[in-house]
Formats: sequence, structure tokens, C-alpha cells
Amino acid sequence: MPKCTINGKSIEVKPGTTIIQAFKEAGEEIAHYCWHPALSVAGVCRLCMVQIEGQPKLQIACNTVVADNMVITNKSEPVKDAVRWGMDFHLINHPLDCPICDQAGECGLQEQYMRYGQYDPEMAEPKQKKHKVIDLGPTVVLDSERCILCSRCVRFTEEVTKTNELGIFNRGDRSEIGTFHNKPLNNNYSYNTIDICPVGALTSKDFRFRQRVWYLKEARSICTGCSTGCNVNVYFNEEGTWRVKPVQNDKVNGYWMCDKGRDVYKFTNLPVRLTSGKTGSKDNWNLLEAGALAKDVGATIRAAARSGADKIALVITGQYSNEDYDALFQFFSVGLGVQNIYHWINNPEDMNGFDGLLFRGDRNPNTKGLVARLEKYGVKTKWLDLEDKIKAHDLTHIVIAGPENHSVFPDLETKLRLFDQVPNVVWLSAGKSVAVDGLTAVTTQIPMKTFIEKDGTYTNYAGLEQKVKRGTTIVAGALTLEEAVHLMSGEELDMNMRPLPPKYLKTNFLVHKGGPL
Amino acid sequence: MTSTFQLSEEGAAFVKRELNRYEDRHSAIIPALYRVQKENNGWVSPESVTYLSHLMDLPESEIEEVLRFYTMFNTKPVGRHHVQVCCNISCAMNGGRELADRLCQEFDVHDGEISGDGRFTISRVECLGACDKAPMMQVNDTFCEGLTEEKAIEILREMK
Amino acid sequence: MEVKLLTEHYDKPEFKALVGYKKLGGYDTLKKAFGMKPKEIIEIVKASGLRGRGGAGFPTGMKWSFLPENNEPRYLLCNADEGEPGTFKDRMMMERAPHQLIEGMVISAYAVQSKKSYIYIRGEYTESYRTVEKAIREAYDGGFLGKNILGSGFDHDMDVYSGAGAYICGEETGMISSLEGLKGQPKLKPPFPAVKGYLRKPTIVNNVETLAAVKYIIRDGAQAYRKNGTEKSAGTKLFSVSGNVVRPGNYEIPLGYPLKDLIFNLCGGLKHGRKLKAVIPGGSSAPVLTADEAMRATMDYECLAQMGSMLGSGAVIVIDDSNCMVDLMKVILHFYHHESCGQCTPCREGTGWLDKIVTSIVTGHGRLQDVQLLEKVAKNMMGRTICALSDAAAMPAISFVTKFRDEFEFFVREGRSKVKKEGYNYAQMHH
Amino acid sequence: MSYVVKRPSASSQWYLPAIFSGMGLTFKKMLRNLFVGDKMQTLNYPEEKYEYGPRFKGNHVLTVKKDGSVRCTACMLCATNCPAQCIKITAAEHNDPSVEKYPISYEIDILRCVFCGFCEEACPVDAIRMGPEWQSPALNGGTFNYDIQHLAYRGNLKGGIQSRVDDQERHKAGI
Repeated sequence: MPKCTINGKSIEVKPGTTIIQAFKEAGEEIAHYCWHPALSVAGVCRLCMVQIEGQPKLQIACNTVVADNMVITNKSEPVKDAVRWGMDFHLINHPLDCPICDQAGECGLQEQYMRYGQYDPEMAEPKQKKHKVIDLGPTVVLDSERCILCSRCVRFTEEVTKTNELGIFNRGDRSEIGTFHNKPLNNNYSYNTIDICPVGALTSKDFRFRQRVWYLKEARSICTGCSTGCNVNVYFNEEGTWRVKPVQNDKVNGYWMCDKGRDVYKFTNLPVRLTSGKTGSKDNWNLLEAGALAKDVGATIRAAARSGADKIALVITGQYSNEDYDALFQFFSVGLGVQNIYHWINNPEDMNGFDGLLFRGDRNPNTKGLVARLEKYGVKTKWLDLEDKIKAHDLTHIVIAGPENHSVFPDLETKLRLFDQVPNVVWLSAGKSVAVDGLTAVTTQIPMKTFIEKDGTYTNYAGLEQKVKRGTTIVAGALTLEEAVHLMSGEELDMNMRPLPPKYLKTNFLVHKGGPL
Repeated sequence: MTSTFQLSEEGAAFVKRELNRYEDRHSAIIPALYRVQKENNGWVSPESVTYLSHLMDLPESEIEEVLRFYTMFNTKPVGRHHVQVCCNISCAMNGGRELADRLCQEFDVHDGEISGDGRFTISRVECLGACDKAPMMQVNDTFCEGLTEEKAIEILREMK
Repeated sequence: MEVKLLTEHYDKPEFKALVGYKKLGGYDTLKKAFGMKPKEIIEIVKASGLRGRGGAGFPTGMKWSFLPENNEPRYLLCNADEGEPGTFKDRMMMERAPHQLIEGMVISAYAVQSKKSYIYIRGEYTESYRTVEKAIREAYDGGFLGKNILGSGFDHDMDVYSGAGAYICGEETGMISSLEGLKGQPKLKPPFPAVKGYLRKPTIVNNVETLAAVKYIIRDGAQAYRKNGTEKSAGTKLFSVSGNVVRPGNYEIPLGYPLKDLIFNLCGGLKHGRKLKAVIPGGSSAPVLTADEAMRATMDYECLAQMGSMLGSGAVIVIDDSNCMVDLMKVILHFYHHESCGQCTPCREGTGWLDKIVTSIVTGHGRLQDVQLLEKVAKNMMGRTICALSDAAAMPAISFVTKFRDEFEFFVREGRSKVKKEGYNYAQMHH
Repeated sequence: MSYVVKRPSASSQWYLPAIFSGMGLTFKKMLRNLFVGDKMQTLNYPEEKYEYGPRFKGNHVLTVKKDGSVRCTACMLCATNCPAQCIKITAAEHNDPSVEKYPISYEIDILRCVFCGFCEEACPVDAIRMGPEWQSPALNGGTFNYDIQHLAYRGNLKGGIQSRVDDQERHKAGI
């Protein structure tokens, strides 16, 4: 284990650690653009200069391996000067169109210039002109002038996706990133190139110009787009959610996430949400407050169960958290003795599909958690049984814990036509749907909260349980499945169901912030 | 990009041979591009890159990177004769730049573009390694050394 | 005086073909070499004091001994990508004596136990490519290449590879990248090519002249080779003299030879009774020498290094007083702007910046601080990049500005050259 | 704290002289205003309006480019800087790649505005200025939400005020 001193701090690192990794471990700041922990070392931005005692020349930290007893600093004057000039070289041909650049606010150039820049540019010559607003397919827009040619995106398509769409063409200061004659960059991981782009050269078509990043808050969550459960940050403000970006978690997703997962924020926003409880049937709906409706429908179901629990069926999708499932089984299986519990599998054909990187065919976040609970409560039913029972008119009530993300349920309408044959339907879902509004059975729709609006635990494909905290509220009138089930069982909601973070309990923040009254 | 490009049979066989000639398949890119340039009137078109990508089973972007990196590959059509006038230091000291201007004027062609009759493309290039016989130019593959403006014009006049 | 060691038979046209070459004693040294152990050869080369003739002047024997001691396949690459402006010696060597190079390469390959070698020739040298390719075929036919060469049990294959026009491919890792079929961008060091080079295998890269010289070192022995040259710069070297001299061309002289004699005796002095103004002693990337310095300089690694310049590739560019230094600076900086590979930021942006500054000076739009800025930008490009191209652009810029500052300042102030004969008029350049 | 109350003096209890001198002044002014109207101290608002100096920070103006389109690039710096949060911008992609981004809607809720001038200061391209115009009466609440039409092209701007920052010129100069 080599020991080294970094800016006066002495630390011990694993053999083979590069200086820049050692800096990160020591918690020291170091300027860099091209280095990315998950990509190969390019060593081209020349910003991570460090001075190593005993070596006359400055070295780059990303390509120098720590040797025993190395004394390294990046606080000395020669290093600072090198970084200042390095920043200037990066900026002399940069268009500085921050006002219209989407990256502004989270831009590597802005941040690092503020920290290390020269503040007194001497460039008086005309800037190099390159191509702007190049359409690179369905997800990415490229601006070559803003590009600092760090080659991160090129290395990403070479090393991670191995699709090789991107390249650096021409040479010298005429170099431009791009695809072969603007062929679309359309692999399923293309948004990652935007994330790793330290400047605004690659911007997302989906997010472009819709918000400025400083208006957004972020909440740590997981992607519910498939059973991998990539860790993400969801970006939101009072108008709704706007985008998701991957967060590093070496156990799950490394640094990346797929393009399909980037859509998970879309089903949380108001226009597609069921915003209040509804009861009635086709063309004749009464709007009701969700909680009241849950209580009402709960009473009906409990009454029906007393006259025969086998007339009630429960259909569950893999889209809810473990806590939700626990409450559901507790009420239906244990409380009411319902045996007809069915697992709605949205895409049985490619349930086990995997693209080799992250994306899985099972497009539910918690199939594993649901299956575990089905086993725990001894449910061994088959989907075909349900179809038979419906056709035989054996059921009077069907409760469906429907999908949060309707877009991954291609069989939604077929299944609804099937459920419609049961006289009473209880539909629990976050999204509004024309198909549900067209049901002719006596239907109760209860709005559910989405993954970003509730606490919960999800079990991914590998059995890893990931806890998610509530980030924001988009539909205040919606319930979590757990709350809805509580209300249906006749209990009242209490404060313990939405526990406050302990820090608020300990200190009244008014007192805390303002001092003694 | 509507028309498709194809190498002649020998050309394709040559590229296949080059693929096995070197330890790494990528090494065949430069010889293959030379071949395409030879068969495609002196330049490499985008569709020929696509063709090579299929023929060599290499990504288009990698071939394009190589193509655009090296100066000897033309990515635009050139005249029948590609005249490259050295304008680097030793030639510049001996009138290379003036020679280039004179030739451009004489044949009424802009630097790097094709003359009206399609005969010439005249471009200024960096050192060609014939500094002892400056000024000099390269016409297609041949070095013409120790030029005067008159001599150069005479050489080019004779080219059809 | 010229000492013709490598160039002894260059004026004989038959030296080019195998038959003639053999008649003049060709491939005899190879036989001699096979009688020695590879280690012995390396030792002899080390003892000879041979230094790389391509530009950096790194001791060749030492470079060879950096190879890891294992049985991994290793490569020998001959760097014939002679791109340094002013240099044309390798072209002559390949066109007039290809077998001399091949013999030197087989000996060197035997010394470093490499079974495969490539000669990387710059794309513009089509004639050299054809000659060398033909010579290799002859050598295969004559049994000097291929399996079990001359019954020694040593196998060696050789091939040529043509570049396609990129100065940066003269840098050894840039050349390796190009040979691998990529853009010719230099690679990060460490690992050095001797450890991980071509296809991540141990690789030795030597210049044409270096490899050819190996033959003569083995033929005559280290001591005989050392007779020429100085203590630290042993042997002879080819110098490509160009610019304003009466007889430009390649001259083989012992290292340590006075530059004054080279210009005024061998090359016949300056044209038209002009006065010497400056000399670039080692290709355009070497810092320029003023006339005074040039009169004192001797052509060896130490003396030139001491004067703040370098021997480089041995391209002596003689500049007389009819030239405007600002104008030449523009030519040089345009070249580096054109040739920067674009990988490292300081070089990619810096070479462009320098070119733009000097362009605004020569077109009459210069500001007085631009002269200082040239120097400042150049200084901040030095030693900050993967390869030495950045330094190669910065060094001449710094030396031109410091040594001929008055010319630069005059140009800025007056908007015209200080020299009577104006430089090229960029403002009216015919596009 | 104690107050000192001045008791009225004996002379001031005779109030008629003061009334007459007051009325005299009133009549003097009235007569002067009747016959020499241009020296009047007051304005017949709203028929007559007072013109403030050009540097007065009154109602906002969105400047325009040479071609008459709005100069604003929708960078939202004004909206970010606005302490009253009265600016609402919706950006969109422009067809011209050299323009790239422009506002499809730009609204200022003038009733919320505190006329601090921060928007003007934040603007990197001289797209928003505060002009000498200050009257903002309207008949209903919605009219107080100024849109692009009003901010850039209202009648008294005569086709728009041109911005000092011209992109095309900047491009030509290589900035």
C-alpha cells in the first residue's frame, strides 16, 4: 500500500491508484475535464496538473500512478499558473453563449473557470467557427463550438456501448466531434453522453430549453423503468418533474442509465395523472376525494367478502413498493381471506430479456418483491385461472393495483376489456386512461402516488433492496397504495404513515432558525 | 449521397488482402482509402466510406476519423491533376508562396478548388521534403523541383 | 570536410539494387552480426555512442535495453515519416540505398530479437515507398529476410507502411497510432513504447539514419565509429542544408563540425553576396540562432543545446538578410497550427492562437502587446502536452521574438516589414 | 416622551384675516391659470401626461433586432434575478441555428413589478430596458400581464427599439 502526501494530507492508497483518484480519496479539489472514473484515461485536457516533489516537470494526475512516498501538490504557483492558462486555452475558442446554453448552471467550464480561471483573457483574435445545432438523432443536439474536445463521449461510445458512432474529425483547432455525416446517435444509452459532457456541446432534446437548471431541485430516487433499478436523481420544481439523471452506484448501474429509463419522469406529471377519485362507469363519472372513495369502496368489499371471499379477485402489477405489497396482502389475503390473487405480467415474452449493459426486459421496478410476497402468502394462482373465472362469471368484485407507468403495459386495453366483465371494478393507478374511463362495469378509480411522491423499498432483479425517499408531491390528492389499503380496511390514516424526518421533530425549525423566542 | 460507390474487383481484393497483411485490421484503412481515392477520381466520397465500412467490417466513424485526419486524402472532388505547391519555410524563402499565387492566377483557380476546365486543383501544402530544390511542387505523384514560375507554368500547360 | 560513411556509395546508381549493393560489400555485416550474440550487438551500439538521428538524440543502445526481458513478441519500427520542415535526408537514404537501411534494420532486429519490423514512410514519399518495397522483395528473394536468414536460425519479416500526410506521425507514438490504423495521435507516456508500443507490445522506434548507422557500427566496431564526432556526439550525421545557400543539399559530416564551415565551405556560402541573418540548425522546431551564434556553433548535440537550440533532425535552414523574420515566423506557426493533432488543449488552441496573433501582425493589424503575448502564450504551451509538438511550436516562437524583437515591434508600429524586400503579402493573398 | 403643545395665541383667534388672505391667493392663482394657461402648475391628467427623462425606470421595453424580431434569447436571467418574480418566459428552439433559442412567450406581471431594474441589469444582450413610460392603467386584471406584443411592439414604440447588441455583427467580428 503506497503512502503519499497530497497537499499536506498523507493518505494510503491501493497500488496502481492514479494521482487523480488519490486526490478524490483525499477529498482534495483538482481541475479536470477529460478524466472520468468509468472511462479510459485520455490525458488531453491537461488541467489536472500536479507538482511532484523531485520532478522538474508538472505531471498530469490522471496518468501518473502514485508511488510510495510521493509528495504531491496542486496548490503551488506553477501548478496554479498552468491550470489558469489551461483554462484560458479551453476558452479562447469557446463561444461563451451561456445565456442560450442549456448547460449553464451545471457547466464544467463555468464552475472551473470561477475556481481556477485567469479572469483576464488576452485573446483578441477571431474565434474558430464550427458547426452549431447539429441534430444527432432522436436524443442529442450537438454544438461543436462549445465542445472542448475532451473526448469523453467518444470514449463512451467506444468503450461502454461499443457502438462507435461518435468520432473526432479533422485535426488541430478545426477538430469537431460528430457522427459520420450526422448519422443519428441512436443507441439506448445516448443520453449518457450528455451527462458526461462537461460543457454544453451535447444537450438533450428532451430537456432542451424547457427549464433552466437552477430552477430545479433534485431528489435521489431509483429508475422504475425496468427491474435493474438504476439510481437516479429526479429533477423537479413546482411545475412538475423535468428529467432524470443517473447517480453512481457501483452495485447497480455504475455511472450510467439507459434512454428508456429517462422517460420515467414523464408519467409523474400532471397532464397524464389521475388527479382525483372517480366513481361510476362509462360517460358517467362522479369525482370524489380519493380518501373518501377508498373508505366507501373498502366498506363494499368488506361486505362482499363476508358473503364469500372467493367472489373477490385481486390483480397486482410489479410497479409498487414492498411496503405497498405488504399492506395489500395483509388486508386482502390475511384480513379478508381472498385467495384469487393474480400477478399481472405486462410483457411475458421478454420478461427475462437483457441488453448486456443495464436494460432489462422486465419493465417493472419490483417484480422480484411481488413474487417474494406471493410466495410468502402462499399464492400459487395462474393468470389463466382468472380469465376462466371471469368468463364463468364467478367474480363480483375485482381490485386492480394497476400500473404507474402505463406506457410499459402494451396489454392494458386487452386486460381492461377482460376486467370489464366483472360487475365491480376497483382501479388503483397513478395515471389517467381513456380505456379505464370507458369501462362499463361499476368502477371506482383511486389515484395513486408515483415513485417520486412516496417512501418505499424496491427489490431489483438481483434481489437488492433499495430504499427510496419521497422527493416531491405532484398530485396532492393521490394516495399511496399503502394508504389506500388502510382506508379500505376501515382504519383511519394517522401521522405515523407519513413520518416526518426526525430533524423536524427534534427542533421546531422556527425556533431553531430564529434563536430563542 | 444517392449514388453508391463500389471498388473494382481488383480493388476490393486488394482491400481484403491489406486487411490480412497487417497485425491489426485497422491498419488497412489507410491503404484502402488510397485505393478508393485512386479509383474515385482523386477523392473519397462519403458513400465510399460507407462502402468501405461494409467491406472492411469497421465502423464508419473510425474510417472517417482517419480520412479527415490525414491531409493526403481529399474529401472534396479535385481536378484531374492535383498540384501541391510547397509553401513551407525553405520554399517560402525561395518564392514558393508567390509561385502558388502565380499558378492560381495563371490557371484562374482559387486555392484548393478545381479550375473551370476541371484540369487542376492547386493547393498550398506544407513541407514535402525537397527543400534543397526549392521552390517545388508535387503534381499528382511526381515531384517537380527547382522551379521558377515560368518553368512551373510550362509543366502544367503540358498537362491535359 | 565531409566524411562519407553512410553516403559513401550514394552517387553510384547500382547501389540501389540488391546486386550492386552486394557487390559493394552489402549484407556482409549482417553475416558478421549473426556471428555475435544479440546482447553483444546492443553493447557495441551502446559503446559507439550512437544517438537517435530523428530529432531527440536519445542514445540508441540505451533505448534498446529498455525492452522488458521476456518472450513477448516485439516490434522494430523504422521512422521514415520525415516531416520536419527542412529535412530531406531520409528520403535520399531510402531512394538511393534501401538495402543499407534493410541491412541495418535486420541487424537491429536481431539485436533486439524482434521478428517483425515495419518501415513507416510518409505518404508524400511515393518514390521512396516504391524503392523500399522493391528492395524488400529483393531481400526476401536473396534470403536476407524471411525464415532462417542466412542459416542463422533468426526469422524476420519486414513490411512498409505508407502514411498519409501528417507531421505528427513523425512522433514515435503518433507513428504507432497511425500504423495501428488510427488517427496519428500520440499516446500517453507512460507506458513507453519499449514497454507497450505497437499493439500494446514492446516496440522500438528508430530513425532511418540511426538504423542505417547500426550497420557501420557493427562493420567497423564501436571505436572506429567513435573516431568521428565528439565525446558525447559520436559519429557522422547527415545534414540537410536548405534556404539561402549556393549549394543546398545533404552533407554527411562528423558531429562537432563548425556550422560556419558547413555553410560557407561545403554549401558555398550565401547567394548574391548577402549577409547571414540567422540559422535554424535543426529543423523548423529548433530555436533560431542569430548570425553571431551561428558563427560560433558546432554541429553537435551539446553545443547547440548550450546555445539554447537543438540539433534536431539536422535540417539547417540558412536565412540571409533579405528575409523578414516576422514573415518566416508566420510560415512556421502556420505549419504547426496546421499540423497540431488536436488532442491536447494547450497545443490545439495554442498553435492556433499563435498563428492568429502573428497573422494579425503580418497583415498590419498587430497591437504592441501582441509581441509579448506571442511569447507568453508560447511559454505556457511548453511542457504541458502529451508530445513535443507544442514545444516545437513554442520554441521557435520564443526564440524569434526574443532574438528579433525589434523586427516584430517595427512591424507592429509601422505596419510593414523592417527588411527592404517585403515578406509575402498575406493581406493580398490570392485565394 | 413628553409633548409640548403650543397654545393658540390671542391674535390667531381672529381667523377672518387669514381666510381672506388664503382666498386671495386662491383667486390669484385661479385667474392666472385662466388667462395664462401655459404657466399652470398642474396637469390635466389623463388628457395631458408628464414626460419623464429618458433615464427614468418605468415600464419595460423588449428591444428588437434589425429584422424586427425580439432580441431576447430567453436566457431567463431577468426572471431569475427578479425579486418580485413577475417575469415568466417560455423558451423554444429557433429555426435559425445562429439564433438557437428565443422566447415564445414573455410575460411581465406589471402589478407585481417593483421597478427595481434588476432585469435590465441582468440582461446580457440588452434585450430588456426600462423606459420613461410609467402610466399603467387598465380596465381589467389581465391587461396588467404584459406580453411580447405589448412589451416590444406597443404603439408608442413605433415598431420596436433596436438593441445595441447585434449577434450578426458579433459573429462577423469573431466574438
